[in-house]
Amino acid sequence: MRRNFTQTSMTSDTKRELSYIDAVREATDQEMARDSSVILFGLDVDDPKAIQGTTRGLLEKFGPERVFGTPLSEDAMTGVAIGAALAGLRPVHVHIRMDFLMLAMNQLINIAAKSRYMYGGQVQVPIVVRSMIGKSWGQGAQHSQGLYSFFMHVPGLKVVAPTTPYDAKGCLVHAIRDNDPVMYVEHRILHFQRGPVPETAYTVTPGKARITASGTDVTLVGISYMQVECLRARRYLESVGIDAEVIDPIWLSPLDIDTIVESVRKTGRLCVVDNGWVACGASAEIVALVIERLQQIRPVVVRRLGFAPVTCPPTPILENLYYPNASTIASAVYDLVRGGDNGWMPKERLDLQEIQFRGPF
Amino acid sequence: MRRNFTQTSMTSDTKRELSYIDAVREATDQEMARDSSVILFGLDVDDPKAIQGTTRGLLEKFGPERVFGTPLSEDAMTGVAIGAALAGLRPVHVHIRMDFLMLAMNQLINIAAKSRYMYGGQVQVPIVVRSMIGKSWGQGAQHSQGLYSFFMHVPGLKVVAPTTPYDAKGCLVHAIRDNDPVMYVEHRILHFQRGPVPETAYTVTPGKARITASGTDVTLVGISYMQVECLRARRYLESVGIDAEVIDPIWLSPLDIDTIVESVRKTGRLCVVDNGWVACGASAEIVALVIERLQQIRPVVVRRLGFAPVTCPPTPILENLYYPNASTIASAVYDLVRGGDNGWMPKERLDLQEIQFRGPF
Amino acid sequence: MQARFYRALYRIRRVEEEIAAVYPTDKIKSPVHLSIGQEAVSVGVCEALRADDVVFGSYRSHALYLAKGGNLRRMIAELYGKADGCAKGKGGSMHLIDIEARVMGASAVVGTTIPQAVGFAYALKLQRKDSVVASFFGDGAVDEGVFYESLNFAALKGLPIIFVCENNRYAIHTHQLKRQKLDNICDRARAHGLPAEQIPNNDVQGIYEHISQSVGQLRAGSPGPFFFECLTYRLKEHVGPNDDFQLGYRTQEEAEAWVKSDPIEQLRAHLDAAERRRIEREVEDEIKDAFSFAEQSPWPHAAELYTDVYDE
Amino acid sequence: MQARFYRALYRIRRVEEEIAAVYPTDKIKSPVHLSIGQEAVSVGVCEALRADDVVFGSYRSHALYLAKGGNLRRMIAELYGKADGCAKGKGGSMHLIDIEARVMGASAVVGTTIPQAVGFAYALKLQRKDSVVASFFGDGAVDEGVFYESLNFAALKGLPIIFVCENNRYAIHTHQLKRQKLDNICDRARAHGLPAEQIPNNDVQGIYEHISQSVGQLRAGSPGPFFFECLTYRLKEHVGPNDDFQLGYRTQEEAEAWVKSDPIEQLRAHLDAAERRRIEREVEDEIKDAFSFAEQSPWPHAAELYTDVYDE
Ligand SMILES: Cc1ncc(C[n+]2csc(CCOP(=O)(O)OP(=O)(O)O)c2C)c(N)n1
Ligand SMILES: Cc1ncc(C[n+]2csc(CCOP(=O)(O)OP(=O)(O)O)c2C)c(N)n1
Ligand SMILES: [Mg+2]
Ligand SMILES: [Mg+2]
Repeated sequence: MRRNFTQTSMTSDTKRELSYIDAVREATDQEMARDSSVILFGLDVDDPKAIQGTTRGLLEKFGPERVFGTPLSEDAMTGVAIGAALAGLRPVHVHIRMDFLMLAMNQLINIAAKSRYMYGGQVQVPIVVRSMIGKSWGQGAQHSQGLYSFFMHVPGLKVVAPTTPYDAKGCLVHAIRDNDPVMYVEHRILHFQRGPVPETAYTVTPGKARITASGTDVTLVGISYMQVECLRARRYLESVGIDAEVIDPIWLSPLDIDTIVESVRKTGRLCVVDNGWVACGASAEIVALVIERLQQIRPVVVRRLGFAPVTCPPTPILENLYYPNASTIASAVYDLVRGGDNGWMPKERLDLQEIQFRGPF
Repeated sequence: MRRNFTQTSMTSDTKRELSYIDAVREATDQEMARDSSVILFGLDVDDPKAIQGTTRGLLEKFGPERVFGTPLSEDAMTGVAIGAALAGLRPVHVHIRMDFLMLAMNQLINIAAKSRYMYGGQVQVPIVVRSMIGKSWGQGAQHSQGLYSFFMHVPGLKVVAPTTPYDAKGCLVHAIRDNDPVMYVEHRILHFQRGPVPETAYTVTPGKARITASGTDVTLVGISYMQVECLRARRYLESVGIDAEVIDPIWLSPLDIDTIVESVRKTGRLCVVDNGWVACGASAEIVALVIERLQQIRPVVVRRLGFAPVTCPPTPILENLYYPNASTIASAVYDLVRGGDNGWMPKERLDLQEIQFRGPF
Repeated sequence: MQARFYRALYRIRRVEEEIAAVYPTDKIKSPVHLSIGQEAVSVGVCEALRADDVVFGSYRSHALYLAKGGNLRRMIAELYGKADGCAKGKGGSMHLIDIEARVMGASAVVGTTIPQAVGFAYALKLQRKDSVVASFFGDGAVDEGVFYESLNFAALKGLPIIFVCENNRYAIHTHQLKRQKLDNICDRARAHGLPAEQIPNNDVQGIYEHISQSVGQLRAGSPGPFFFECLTYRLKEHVGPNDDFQLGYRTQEEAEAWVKSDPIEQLRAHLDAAERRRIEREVEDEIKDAFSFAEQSPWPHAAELYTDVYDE
Repeated sequence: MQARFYRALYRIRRVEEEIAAVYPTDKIKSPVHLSIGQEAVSVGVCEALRADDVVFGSYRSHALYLAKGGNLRRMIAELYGKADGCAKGKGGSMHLIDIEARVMGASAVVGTTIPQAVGFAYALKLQRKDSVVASFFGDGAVDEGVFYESLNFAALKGLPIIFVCENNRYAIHTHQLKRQKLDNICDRARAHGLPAEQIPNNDVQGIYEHISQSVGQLRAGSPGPFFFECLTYRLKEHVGPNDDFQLGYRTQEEAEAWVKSDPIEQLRAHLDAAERRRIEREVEDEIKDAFSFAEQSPWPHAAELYTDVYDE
């Protein structure tokens, strides 16, 4: 099940670097060129800002019938996507914030997830729902939520949260070709990531996690943007002699628990860092699955980290405390590995500073 | 934290038996009589069927301003409840199926849960959202979901799923008096339960689970209707010499994990049976919390049971396989206790048959 | 045409009467929302549609499914929860579907198929097809925000879709005027830029003519959508096989006017007796056959529980 | 009255100009949706309201908050994320609130405060209060289903609420006619049984008179709601302190008409010079004071992260 990074088509062309934004744009462009049944819509996909550039130029290339902005009608437009899919199209529906999906829940949970089953397998709903998680610059209560655990809970939906430009393209290409509804989760900060992206279309398929850094002392699972913080935390932990294996699940549903279980079988320690709340979240599911698989096989210690169990505050002084970061992750993992409450906290290293993101939005 | 059943006001009057339906009705009636700021609305609360009788007679008693049916506008009416609460009322908003809450998610998740926090503690939203989980008689895909884990995930909401007439009344009385939004989860089959209910108003307060049957070999946590199946499963397990302790969390948020942890500290075995899907569900959270609390303290084996990871099929032949029941629970617990896969399955005992429920709805 | 109408109306009426008759035996382990009294709307609309035109409905879609050519045997088998059901027993009476007949789905959540019908119409336009979509829903769906969002988008894009509001005045037991200030559903549609007309009194002929005209314009390439409010009446209880006048939310008198003007009775009068008897005999035979088909159909295999969740 | 209008308009304009001026320093770590160009609507409406009347707004509510009497110091402190902010730094510019001034909330999710305003009006009626509610939202909110659901319920119950649509023609960069087939927002309200009127061109006096009349009727006990579409224009970018004509979704020419008819300029002409200078001096002093208040206000304590989630 485990995917070996170096053996993918990465090798075909490792020189070219793209931003996450351009990777999303290229995947959409290539799939729309390949398959005329792919359409792209959502609020402002056709406006001058082009969803941070992820839809730039597509209107001009594919025309207003296949690329169009919509009224502010998340509920109906989600139903429109489903209906168009029933008619053979492959809609990509874009939302500038994941929070707004709360207006589309009826169509997503009661229709998209259930149509194939409740119609006895006679129909399919190949839609892709792109949504972005916001962070920083006063995003606050309603522009910052990572609610993908809702979609992991409901059978019939697939969920993916790519963290690198490479996976952003590969997962979106797959999501568009997938015959089931796929919730494609982006993160505003990850948009600024740059990395190698092959020019040719390729897929990063469901149910395959990636070991982004191997280690022996502890297994660190970082979801969405928290993958970046986990990789930074790993560097801090190195400095105190703790060797962390970092895993990016990439696909949250179906979830590649095997890769995580194999890692924990080796390390005996699991820390899941989620880009959402902990209660009934992705971290709860991953911890429960790992325990179910390894209980009576080997002792395991676990830890979950995620958003503080509060509403997201916009003021930076509190927002910094709301999110896990490399230092707080490293500190928690240190205790998990060494045992007890050691109160160790690494000093922020500027060379590990996050990509600076300035507002307004 | 643990609540001792016999020490509640139960003792005050144990003779009187009520149905769950009448317990809900009485709680609403008494609170509306006590506090003129309590109002009751929702589709069909004022119609001849009176939400299976749970709102019977309240229109006549409290008048059409405080008790009214609404248009089919779940989204706006949830906002109306919030706005009325901001103005000092205490709305009880009723939904005949939990599935329909998917139309109200924006107001519930983005407003109700967040108002107190994002307005700096200057406002409160004391609303009660009653919704019912359907089961059997062809309820099918869209009339059978138990989606309360969504609300457990989001800070700012409280969630309660009473399983007995006693708790139905006590929890509703508390929910109406609570100054935070409370998701009050009912189950259509539980509506037919009868049990002792004191006439006077009393509260069953948040964060207190109840040990509904004590035991030493394994801890069985049954949520919503699955509490009934767990108590039946316990009888089957008795017959093979397994002594199960059964716990009803009652309140899912805040969750009384202490009572569950104490039980598992004793039994070393935990089986959580949920009235919903397993992935990212209440069972995942309870298992993760117990493991986090008892790891390195004592070995624990866990098991989660819930809806099959599919859409609910209406045909009885498949629906029977979709839900856990006393026999399948007993069988799973047997394996958990004895170890291995023993394939033991108790014969259905008629004296443990569930209350017969006939359709259409 | 009258014979066609009569056959279609009589067939639906009799099928549902049989369902009501069988219901007490508990062989139908599913809620049933009968259309008895409302058949004229589905028949009038669907007679004006082509086989490749598409319809979406609500949980009250027995009439729509049959009027559009849905397979009767598979419908009854679905109500019985059998393997030969139109959804293999995984849908039930509230989720009827027949891909060949282009009955593309029905939902138990009020109003939810309206935007799907719009999306399907968007696809047809993009694909340069000349078939059209008809979206069926009740007066209760008009309360839902998604109704307005859907009309707005359909009008904005000029889609080949006809909205058919079956106004039977009630949402379960709640009258339209307890949910909407004005009895003006057509005005609400017009405010979104749709031509809208109200067709009174189960007028199957009138419905047929209006829809035919609109469909003609859509096929000729002129932009949609069109909106029709068809006044009709549910004679049975909201869900289940019985009458419900004893509940007191509506009067027997209210119903009588509709019984008197029942299009089935009216058409019967105009038909030659022999032809009428032939139609009725054929229909009765078909119904007997469908119910015994359902009886004999096997239960789904246990393995079916896990199929059709994802593409396999 | 003219002096009142001038002071209110000038004050809001200058506050937002200061916000725009400070913005590049990153002291305001929050998105800002400026109302520059739209002040007339909030002022015209709020001048006609009583202190105990209630308003709800959107993320673009600086003007509404100030026009209704919201505390300026606490608003600027909120934008700065400071402990003395009107939401203790936990709301930000998109969630302004001032309980004393009865500014009861603003939401960053389009359209979401409309039903809350309706619910508040329902409570006022039940409580036999004679105060009224004004619900502010943009032309984009008219796309959302909740808008229609809310109007329908408010009309059904005859609630004491005034709906104020600030139509600046754009939702971010998308023109109304790319989202709605017709430019007829008032017709949409009328279809739900609301009296509705369009007030052109930032006419602060006209808005004031219309609202005063409606409020008078509501206080006299006649049933609501009322609906007004106020045509106005956003001069700055959708979010942020800058112009955005270079984006090309709208033209400088389009803006110029609005600049010419800017009510602030118009009123200035009618004011006695001395009074005008006095007003402006007072306003400038108040603004200086508010920004230094925000500067000096402390950051929230870390412990604040965990408070206000539940009732403690
Ligand atoms: C969104 C939603 N809310 C409530 C219900 C419960 N419910 C089922 S049928 C119905 C009435 C719908 O009335 P109408 O649309 O007029 O259709 P009719 O039953 O008259 O054919 C209601 C409220 C539902 N199924 N879905
Ligand atoms: C439900 C929802 N969808 C989309 C957005 C993104 N968004 C933020 S502001 C805006 C435009 C709203 O336009 P309008 O209602 O006219 O208000 P204006 O900005 O013109 O004052 C949009 C689409 C949102 N905040 N909420
Ligand atoms: Mg109806
Ligand atoms: Mg606007």
